[in-house]
Amino acid sequence: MSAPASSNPANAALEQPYTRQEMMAIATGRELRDGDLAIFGVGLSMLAGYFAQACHAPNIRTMTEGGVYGATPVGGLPWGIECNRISANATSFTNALDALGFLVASGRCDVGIIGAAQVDKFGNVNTTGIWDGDGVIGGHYRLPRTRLTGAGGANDIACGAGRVIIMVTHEAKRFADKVSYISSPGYLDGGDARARHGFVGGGPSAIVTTLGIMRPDPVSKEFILDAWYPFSSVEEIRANTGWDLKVSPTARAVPEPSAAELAALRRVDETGMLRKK
Amino acid sequence: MSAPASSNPANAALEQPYTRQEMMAIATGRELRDGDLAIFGVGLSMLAGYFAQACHAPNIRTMTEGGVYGATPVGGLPWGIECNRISANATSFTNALDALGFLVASGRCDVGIIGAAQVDKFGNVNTTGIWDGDGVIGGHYRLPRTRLTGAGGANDIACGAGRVIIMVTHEAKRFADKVSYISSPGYLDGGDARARHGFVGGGPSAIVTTLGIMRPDPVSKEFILDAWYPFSSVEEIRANTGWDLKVSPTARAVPEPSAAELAALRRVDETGMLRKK
Amino acid sequence: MQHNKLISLADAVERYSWDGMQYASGASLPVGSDAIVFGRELVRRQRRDLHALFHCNTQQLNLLAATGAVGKAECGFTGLEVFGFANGLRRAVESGQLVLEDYSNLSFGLRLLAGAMNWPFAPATVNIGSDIQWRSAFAPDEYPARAKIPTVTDPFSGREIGALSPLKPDVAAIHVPLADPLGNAIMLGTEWNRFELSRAAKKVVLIADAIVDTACMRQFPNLVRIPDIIVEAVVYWPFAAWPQSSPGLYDVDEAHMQAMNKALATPEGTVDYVRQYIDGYADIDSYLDMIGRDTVERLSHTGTAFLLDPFRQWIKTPEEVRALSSGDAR
Amino acid sequence: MQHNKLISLADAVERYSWDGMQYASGASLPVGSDAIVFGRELVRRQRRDLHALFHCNTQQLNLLAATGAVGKAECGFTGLEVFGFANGLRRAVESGQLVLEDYSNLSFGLRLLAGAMNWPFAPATVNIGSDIQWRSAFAPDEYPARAKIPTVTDPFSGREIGALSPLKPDVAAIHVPLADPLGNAIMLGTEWNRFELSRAAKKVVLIADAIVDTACMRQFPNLVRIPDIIVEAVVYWPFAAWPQSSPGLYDVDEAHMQAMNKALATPEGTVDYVRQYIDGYADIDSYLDMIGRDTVERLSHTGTAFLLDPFRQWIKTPEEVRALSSGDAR
Repeated sequence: MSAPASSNPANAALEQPYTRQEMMAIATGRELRDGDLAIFGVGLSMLAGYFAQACHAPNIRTMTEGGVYGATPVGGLPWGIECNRISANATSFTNALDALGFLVASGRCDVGIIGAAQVDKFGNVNTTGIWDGDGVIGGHYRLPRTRLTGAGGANDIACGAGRVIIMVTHEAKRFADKVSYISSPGYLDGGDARARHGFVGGGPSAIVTTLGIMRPDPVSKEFILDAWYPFSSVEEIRANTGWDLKVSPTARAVPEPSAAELAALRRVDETGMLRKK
Repeated sequence: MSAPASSNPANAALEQPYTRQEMMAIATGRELRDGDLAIFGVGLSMLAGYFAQACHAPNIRTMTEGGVYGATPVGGLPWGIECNRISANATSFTNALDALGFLVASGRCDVGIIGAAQVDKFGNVNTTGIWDGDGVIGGHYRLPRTRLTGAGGANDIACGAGRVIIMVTHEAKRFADKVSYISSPGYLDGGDARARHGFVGGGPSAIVTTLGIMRPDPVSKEFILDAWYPFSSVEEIRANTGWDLKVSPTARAVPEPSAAELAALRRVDETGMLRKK
Repeated sequence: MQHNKLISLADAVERYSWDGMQYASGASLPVGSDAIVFGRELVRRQRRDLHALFHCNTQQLNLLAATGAVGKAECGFTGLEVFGFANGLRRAVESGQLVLEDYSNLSFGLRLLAGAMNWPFAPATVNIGSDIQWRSAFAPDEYPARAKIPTVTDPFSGREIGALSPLKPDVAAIHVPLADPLGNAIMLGTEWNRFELSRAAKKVVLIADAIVDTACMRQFPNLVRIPDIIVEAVVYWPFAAWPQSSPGLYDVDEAHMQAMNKALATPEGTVDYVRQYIDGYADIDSYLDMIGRDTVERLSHTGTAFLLDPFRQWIKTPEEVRALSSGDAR
Repeated sequence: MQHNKLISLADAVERYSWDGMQYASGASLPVGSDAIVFGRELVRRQRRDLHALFHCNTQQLNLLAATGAVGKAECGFTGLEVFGFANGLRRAVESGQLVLEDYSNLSFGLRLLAGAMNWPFAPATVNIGSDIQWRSAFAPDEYPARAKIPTVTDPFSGREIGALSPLKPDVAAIHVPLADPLGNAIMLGTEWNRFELSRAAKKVVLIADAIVDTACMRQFPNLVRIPDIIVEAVVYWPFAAWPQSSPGLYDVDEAHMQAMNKALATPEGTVDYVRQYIDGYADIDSYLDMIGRDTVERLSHTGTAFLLDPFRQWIKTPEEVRALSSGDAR
């Protein structure tokens, strides 16, 4: 079992074959299937997506929220999802109504990868704000203690994409029983709650974190632990989750990144962003 | 008073200074104001519009239903409103939702010129079909005796343009008390009936024909005779109108085309289409 | 990563058409950018009972209607512009063989927009208050029609407007002047509703007058309004819109427009037309021979030819296209 | 026939801005195509009480918020992408000085679409069922909010969806890489919502990195997605989006992005920033000096520079633009 030195001093002597962020990106990339029409956000989710394309799913059809098609980033991690580093080799540029509307909200997009500041046991995502006190806003829409980045296109992806992968650093404060603000809907209060709103998308299929992978119970839609990493454990994951995380009877350790996977990831992550943490 | 030889044999010796069609096109063009954002259909209405731009309203901003901007036709009358003869010198091509939606249905377009197979006393236009019998379809949507061209973009112009000019050959069969089918709404059953539907456009401001000009009564919205041409008369117009046409107390003869107007029109109508009839 | 999607016209029609399908085409206005060669092939294969969704009539719909291939149609404009009434369509409508539901040019586009967005309806501030709303050829006994353009109440103001039903054609055959083998397309001249149609349709087949290298698309990505990711197949067919025009490439063939429309006015004329102008070719070469090489040359001298200049360097020769199409095209 | 609409930045802001107006800008994503020079001039003139409509936050909104120019804002994304949180906006929101109403990136665009169409509402199948629908910063005591995204019933199926309110900004300052003096504009890279915004706004001011001859537009009319007929004024200002990027022309200035965002985190830093980077220039030359001629040179070596190649022959020199602007510009 390999683990990054930073998380396990006992392994400091090892060669730090990969970081937790890299494991998360690879585990996320493994969720993508060849031929998927896929939309990625900026940063880690973009790296995970292009890793999948470079590694095992060469026929992924990629797009951004603003309608950049056919591009792969060059010159380092893009500063933004439509910046020059991804605009340098596109085959088509259209617009946001096309990408987020015609292709994502419509249900045509197979998979989206989104991030989260906070996620709850039903896969609802908060990227809007953190409130003081009991963590809820109350009847009155109080000022947030900390204003976050808002929903962006993630709400549209969460409503429309065939499946959604939520990528998030695993810390207890980020894993709430109930998010303070639903920026992007998961399964709301669980069960078939999404059907009330007629969402064409299937909802989050996985929460992939720096410690493991959770997937929704088919009926209750509560996220339960499906897998841990070679360097993590059920106990560590439960201790860093803000609700009483159930463990799937079939939970298992995911395979370590292969040499080919790591090589592909690092070609995509040419500036080494994922290796910094 | 000049008149085309074809309409008045007494003037056969004259030089046929202009045709009825030319008079109609010039009278229509006079309805356009400098600076108008204007949309024209194909054929006569396009000639009338570009005549106005060439003559007295150089700052007319022209557009077609498919979003051809900044163009003037070259090489003869366009075969269609977006054909190569008008696509040869455009500054912008967009699409139908832009032109008919964002610019016309929205209410931004100042004026539109449309044609009619049949028009009634409230300025409703039929370009869809002619039915046998009493001229109405009945409770059952019977097959038309004669299928016409449908509404095209005229319905959208009739709903949205600030004002609409209806251009039509003056024949009794075309001027009905009530059209068989409202393809493009005028004032419906008169008065403030347009308000029921919230149309942003003001409705037809004039019906310009080969014999004269009708305008709506400000209150009842029934079209009444406002002007005749140098070669026509109130009697001739009433005899060729299918309802009991009222005559405005201020009705008058419109001025003959000036030499400058005729010269401008004929530059636009380079293939002489308007002189054929 | 997208693959070569070049296939033959015959293969495209074989794979992407069937009796009874909802078929959308008719790109630009009646005299331009119409994928009529796809329609000629539908006639050759005797496809029947088509439900045609053409925002405007074209010579393609005129032909399909005249030959009895269409049972239902939904359209905005149904004429042929300065070429007058569409005699084949008219004859089919007046005889009751084809049931034609009327919309306007804008509302047709809004229905494609609604289909592309997967909205249950699109708001309509046009078509309401006219017989387009009150009369439905698909529900002839209802007056006023209830299901065609029902009203919806704006929750902000209480105002009633219309609701347009979405369109999601089974297949759209879209004419473009330029496509690459992957399915990226550039349009010249107005798009009309090709952008929305390409997103509303379940399957998109591009019919391209010319094939360019993908490097052309990478040089002009803002012109690539139809990206490869939504395209099933690309068919190379020069003069594909003939006798209609393709801005940048060729003009309208006025004589054939008139002769064709005259022929389609009668069953006999239609049979003759099919024999001469559909059975009259077997491949691109014999198609161009049929048009007449002189005519091809003359129509190519269009006033819009300069629009093509920036892209000429990337246009593939017929031999290059053939080489690309000969292998496994999918 | 359209007229020369080139005017100076100062004149544009004088004529097309006022206290309390609904101001839309922020073209592409936070790190590109933002008409921030217009915003710098708004700060210089101390415009107040702006109601900002930015589909995404940009450094412009970050600056306007930090300087207290904005009282209300409506946005989709409100961060700075890989540059993190927008400190100026964040500080204004957290202090209660600026009331921020949240939408998503798509719903913001749909609201512009509804404004452009003059629809009373746009259908929403997104944002519903989340706190974007249930919480309104503009109506903080209502829970669930009633007037923000009310439901509307689809008359075809009976299904309930959301209704988005239309946006019709008083003024939109839209960044484009290329415009001609008449107001025709070409965009490179994603349009985001610039197409819809240009139709939804009551008045459009183009802020162009470069001015080209109208012959360029006639060569590439399909690229002219913003036609002159809807444009009030054109401002020539090179590096107008700096420190953000303009595809085809220049890259993001990473160092300034970070320094700027750090400065805007505090009132003192903001005062310093304004003194240095707004009071620090009086015209285009001193603006480019302020950025640093080396930096200008370095940022111009962008990997997207080839996208500009087809248009370079029509780009007017600063002297030519000055000559065009010197007369009666309207």
